[in-house]
Amino acid sequence: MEFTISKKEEAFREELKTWLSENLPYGWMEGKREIPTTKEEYSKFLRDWQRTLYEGGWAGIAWPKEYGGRNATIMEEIIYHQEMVRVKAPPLINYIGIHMVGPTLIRSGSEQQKQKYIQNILTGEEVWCQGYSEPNAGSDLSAIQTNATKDGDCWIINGQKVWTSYGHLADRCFLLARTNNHPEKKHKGITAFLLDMKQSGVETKPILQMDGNQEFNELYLTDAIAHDADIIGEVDEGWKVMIELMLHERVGIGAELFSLEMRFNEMVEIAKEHHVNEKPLLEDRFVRQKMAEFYARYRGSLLNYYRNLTNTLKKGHPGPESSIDKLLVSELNKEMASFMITIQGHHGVLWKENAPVDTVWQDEFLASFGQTIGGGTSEVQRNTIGERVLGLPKDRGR
Amino acid sequence: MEFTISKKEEAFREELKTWLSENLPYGWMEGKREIPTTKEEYSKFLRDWQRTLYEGGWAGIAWPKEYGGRNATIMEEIIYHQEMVRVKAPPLINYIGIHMVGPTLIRSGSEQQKQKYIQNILTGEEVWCQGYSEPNAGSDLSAIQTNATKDGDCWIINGQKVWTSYGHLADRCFLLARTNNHPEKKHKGITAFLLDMKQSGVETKPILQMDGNQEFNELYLTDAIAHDADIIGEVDEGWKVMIELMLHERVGIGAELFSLEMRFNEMVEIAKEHHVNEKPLLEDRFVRQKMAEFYARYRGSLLNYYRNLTNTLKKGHPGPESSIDKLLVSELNKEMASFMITIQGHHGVLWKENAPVDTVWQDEFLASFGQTIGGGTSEVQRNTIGERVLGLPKDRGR
Amino acid sequence: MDFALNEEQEMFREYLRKYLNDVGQTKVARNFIKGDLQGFLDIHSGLTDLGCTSINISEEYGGLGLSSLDLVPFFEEIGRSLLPGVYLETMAFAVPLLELYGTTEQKENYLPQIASGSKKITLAWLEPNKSFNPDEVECSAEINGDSLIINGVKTLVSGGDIADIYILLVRTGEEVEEGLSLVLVDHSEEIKRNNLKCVDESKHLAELKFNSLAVPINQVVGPINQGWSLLQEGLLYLNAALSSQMVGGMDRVVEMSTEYAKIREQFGQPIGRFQAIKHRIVDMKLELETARSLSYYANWTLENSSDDRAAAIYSARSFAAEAYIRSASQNIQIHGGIGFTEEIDCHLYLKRARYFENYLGSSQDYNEQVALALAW
Amino acid sequence: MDFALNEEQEMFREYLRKYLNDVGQTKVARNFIKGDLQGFLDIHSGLTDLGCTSINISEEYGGLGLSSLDLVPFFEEIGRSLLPGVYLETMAFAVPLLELYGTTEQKENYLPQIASGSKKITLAWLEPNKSFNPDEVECSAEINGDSLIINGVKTLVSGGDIADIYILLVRTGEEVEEGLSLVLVDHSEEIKRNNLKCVDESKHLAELKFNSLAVPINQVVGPINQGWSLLQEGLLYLNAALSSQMVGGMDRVVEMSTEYAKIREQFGQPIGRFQAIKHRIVDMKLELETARSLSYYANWTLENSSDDRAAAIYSARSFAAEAYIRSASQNIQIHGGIGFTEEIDCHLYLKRARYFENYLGSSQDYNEQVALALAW
Repeated sequence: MEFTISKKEEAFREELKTWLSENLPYGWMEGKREIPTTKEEYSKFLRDWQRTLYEGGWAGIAWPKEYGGRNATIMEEIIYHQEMVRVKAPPLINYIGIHMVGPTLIRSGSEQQKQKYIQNILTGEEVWCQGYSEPNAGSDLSAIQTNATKDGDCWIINGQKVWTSYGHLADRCFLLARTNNHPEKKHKGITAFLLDMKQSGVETKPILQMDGNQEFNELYLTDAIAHDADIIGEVDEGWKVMIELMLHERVGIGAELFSLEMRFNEMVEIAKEHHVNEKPLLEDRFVRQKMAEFYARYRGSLLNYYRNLTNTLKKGHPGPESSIDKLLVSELNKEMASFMITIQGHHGVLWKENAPVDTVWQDEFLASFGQTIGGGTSEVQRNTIGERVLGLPKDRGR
Repeated sequence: MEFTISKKEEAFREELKTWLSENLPYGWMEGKREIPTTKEEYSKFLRDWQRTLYEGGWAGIAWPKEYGGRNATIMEEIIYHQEMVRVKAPPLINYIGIHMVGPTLIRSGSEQQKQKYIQNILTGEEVWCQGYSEPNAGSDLSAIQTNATKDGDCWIINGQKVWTSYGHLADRCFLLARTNNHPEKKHKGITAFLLDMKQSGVETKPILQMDGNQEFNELYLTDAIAHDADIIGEVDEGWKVMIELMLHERVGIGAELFSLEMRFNEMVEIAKEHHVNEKPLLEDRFVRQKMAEFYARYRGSLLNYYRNLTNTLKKGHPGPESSIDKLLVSELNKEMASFMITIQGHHGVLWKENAPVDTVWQDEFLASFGQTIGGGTSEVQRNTIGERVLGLPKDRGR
Repeated sequence: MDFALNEEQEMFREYLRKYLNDVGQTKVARNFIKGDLQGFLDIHSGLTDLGCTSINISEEYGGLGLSSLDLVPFFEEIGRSLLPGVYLETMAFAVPLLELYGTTEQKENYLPQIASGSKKITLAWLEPNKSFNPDEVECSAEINGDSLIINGVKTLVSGGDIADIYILLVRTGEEVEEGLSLVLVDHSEEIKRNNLKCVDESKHLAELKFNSLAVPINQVVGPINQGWSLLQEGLLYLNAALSSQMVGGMDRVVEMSTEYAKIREQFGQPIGRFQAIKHRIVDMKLELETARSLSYYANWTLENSSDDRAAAIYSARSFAAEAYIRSASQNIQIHGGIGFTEEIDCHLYLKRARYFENYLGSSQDYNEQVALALAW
Repeated sequence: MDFALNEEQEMFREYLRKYLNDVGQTKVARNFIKGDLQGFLDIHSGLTDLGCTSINISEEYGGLGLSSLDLVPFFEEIGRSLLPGVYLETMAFAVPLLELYGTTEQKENYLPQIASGSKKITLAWLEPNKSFNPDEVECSAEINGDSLIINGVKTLVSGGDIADIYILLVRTGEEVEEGLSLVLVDHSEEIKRNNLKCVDESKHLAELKFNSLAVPINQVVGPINQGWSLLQEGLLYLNAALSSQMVGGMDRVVEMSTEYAKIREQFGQPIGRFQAIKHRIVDMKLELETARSLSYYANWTLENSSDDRAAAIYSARSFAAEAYIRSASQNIQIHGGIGFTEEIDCHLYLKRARYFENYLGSSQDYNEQVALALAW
């Protein structure tokens, strides 16, 4: 058992720390963390940030060197996420490109596809989105109906996608479409396309979320066009590509866990500073007890993650246990945010500029509902754990 | 909305109260509530008690007058249970006979069956048990395999039953056996027999429970014999009879609720008297909060019951809402008993004669597990409520 | 034994349900969030026409002379449709207090106007960064001849921008509790009102600043310096009604989940067939029915001046408050992605549940009240 | 990053598992309940032969010189098979305290005998109807020349009838905390021992009465009047090991539920297909893995004298204690009727979980320790 990190890893962390302190947007380290809100400015700000990362050699660090990465180890990736969380770095606009599409292209893309896309993913010149979910295919992704019909070397694509993150800003989409109907095995006959978003057959419509944000889009495909060359993997074998793409997420839920840890520490600070009945909240026995329980649970989640990570390091790829991390983190995050609102008393309903303490808790609470739904609902995670970790029988109808 | 009870009902309560104070076993009212433990003495004690009830006119009060009952209203039945709980009366050895088999015989039995059984049920001369569950038919009662084969006017019965309460003391058994195989509809082809327990083909073996009690039996049937005349209802239509039999339980979970109320009040008394760190438990903020929550929940369960009862009174028969009562009471009972152990601290693990406060809580906690399993598990209750109260789709395979 | 609303009460509920369905249920709240006050005022007139604002006002002041149980259908239905407004504070706080303690002049002045829908009253208690404890009330009212001179700040005042009158808890003496009074204050230009952003955007909250505002001394409700004990009495009525309002919200939440679970298909079947969903909705239903039973009984105790009214009312309130958050949260999860969108009502109920959670005291505060009421 | 037991530790676990499986797992506890002490003592010899009782004893006293993490497989496995005994008190309390604070004479006297399995030590702290607070320790030890004269009663002493030696917490001075000492007392006829009935019948509890028992003063562990702070140090070791022991029990509980859910059929399918069962077992698994991670880390902090050891150990203990009760309870429900019988092991785990719940302090006490350790 060993928690210490090597000198090489420590040097890596220091290098990144130094670089961040010198390269984060102006005022960021001092707490002025404002991102413009209009679509164009927002997009420009984040693309600039990714370009900065790229130029510093901090984009796609896990990629092989020959593709512009630095061949980072899993531990280095962990450290990278820890540091990004620590400085509350701006989001990575091309997260999907860098963490999912890029590695998949490198491993399974054609030479031509690599030439065309890899470099632009890294620089942020081409932002990618995912086109998976549909209105009638949420937890059950294999039920997608978006259709691609062959016409010469073209594919004519029709259908609707939802929950496409960054869809309104994206240049390219990793899109799953049905190219063949297998009534029995629904996950057969799906093909993965690298779709050009900048065409008339593609329309995006932002989804207004319950927390007031618009991070996702509906994606309408009306005779959208892709070419044979835009298919990754084999025709009708897109399901495999998708599974592969997900496996590239080697460090799993790491970033969320480090955020959870940071929020827990912030919660402690607030509970020390915030007074009710002239006593710090943290002196209230109920609050102390509950926070001690949260301490055990967040520490336990983090340690579970390290234990799963140890397995990943040994085996080279993550196992189904990563569902345990996802489930624990998302549910705990929701409970912690809820508790923070509760203990603020009636003043806790004040929002935005009127909020008595950092408004992040209200927003965090509302946003937390997205986390137990998106990326596989908690119910789907429980099925995965039950069936793949414990070997319990599969649900009927799946 | 009306909670007061009528003068007639009040008179009924007073009459019963007076009778109980004069007729309960010697020393009972003063707290000397000991029932002998050997099988023979136990049986005699309880049969004597039922005989006393019968002679006082307090056995089978809901039965029609012509069958020896007093045609009690539902409200009178409620009062009856309240009073029996209040004095912690000895259990009714022929509960199944009086509350279930008797009313079913009165409504659906043949004239001959009525002649033969009714009177002896009331006096306690013939004690009845139920033969429903089997090792492979617990929650799924329709899966019973105990087989009855016709041979002249006889039926030869083979199989095994479990969870037969009072089986070792019973004279007669309301037994479900398979007389026909419908592979599609498993609840078809089951017949209800009024089986004589006093025959060589019937053996009982007590089940030792986790709480140390032996209230139930395994029942082994090896060429046990019943006659055509022992069938109630039609051959192959026993499922209907069983449903009818269950509907005779008009007051549902009443007695358990009144017990819960009594236990809650006892819990309050203990929390007032029992000191930890020289302070009464009830002054501990954690205990107060939790007990206030229990107060809301037990009151809410009781009021739910009254609301469902109001419906029963209006419609004349109970609806599927009775599953709500059963589920709430059994789960709450378990939680309350668990809490009572927790707050006693380490001394709370002392048992029986070494227990610091009334040992009933340890036993109650262990016994409470039987209540969320027996009579339909909490999972089955949730299915019933989901499907029959809320109209959600049925589980596959049922 | 008859533990159910009576036929008139159920019929009244049906009228109301139909009326609020016809005007689009939560559409009123949604338009209100977008700034459409008039839409709400139109509904308010409609409800007035149906008699909602006169239910518990005595007949001599233009009311129907009914009682707490008759308010139950009204509060359940407005809870169900998330109607904005200050009905809770007007009908279940101001009216009973005026009926019980108001001077004839006050009754004549206010009750008929409430009944006719032309006046709406709210409660102004909390002060910035203070708790609901009596020693944290600093807003003062000094006696000056026939007037009270009011100075101080009240915050998180519900419906601050639609209320015409405030019942203000003010300090009129030194004693912690027996130095507080309740004063009826008509809104005027002299009162500085700031709107506050609330996570439940259908609740318009305001901060009120009083700078030497003069109010006639006969605007005090009940005896001077007895405001705290009057407030306790008023809180019984308010919390009984609030428990019904929360039950109404929960009722809709359980209905939404049930309906959605029946029609939404995944993996080739309605999701309501999956026990993870089915059993969860059942648990929501159990809590709903328990909360409903507790709230019926709570209102019954008021009508019958039952000994256990404080325990009954406060336990109904804290149970409902906690259960409402739980079921509103589950409702989102059961709806999946669509439950996370602004478009579907799920989040409105969650935000309302959170708003009520600590309104006029936390669940822990009210549990402690239950303990005290039971002489623990 | 390597957060896992090492190969030797896992191999040792396999040996132990095999050994305890071969002797019938919970059969030892079941026979013990029926009064068969000898069966347990045989297993105790077997475990001694495997080296279990010498793991953390230094080599000069006949031990293996290993550390807390090396105890983890041992405590998980005995937790899994519900083995009776006082291993917790002997190996994870007496041994570390003797190693850290014992005199050479004490070490020479006790450690080799523990290693060889011939002596078993338990802890006697609690007194009748008292709490674990230092001011509630009344059992006294008066200095009389070279002796301590002990008077008083200790209760709920774990394994009271199989322990050879007690570590007694006694009052030797006036100060609440700094008037307490730990004394090694060999069992003798002079000590009146009554067995107490425990809901977990595989735990033999005893009440010990001391009536002017003379014990040589050099039996005090560490400085006189410093017993309370030594006890705190010892509790770190004990609770780290206890968390592993509970993890072992939970591990078996989750395994039992999983296995049963795969084979038990109702409604024409294995019950593990029903999400009500499947998801509940998953939740048990989540708590098990969290408890395991916390307990590994807790033991790691001891081995590495990490700053956060108190917070790590006490949070591991209180989390496991609560989770163990929950999963042992669910295990019964998942087994249905058969889970309610004496025949199936389910109830043994529940009773053991309840036994540990408040052993040497409640979950709330330990949560408060976590808060203090984090300087809250």
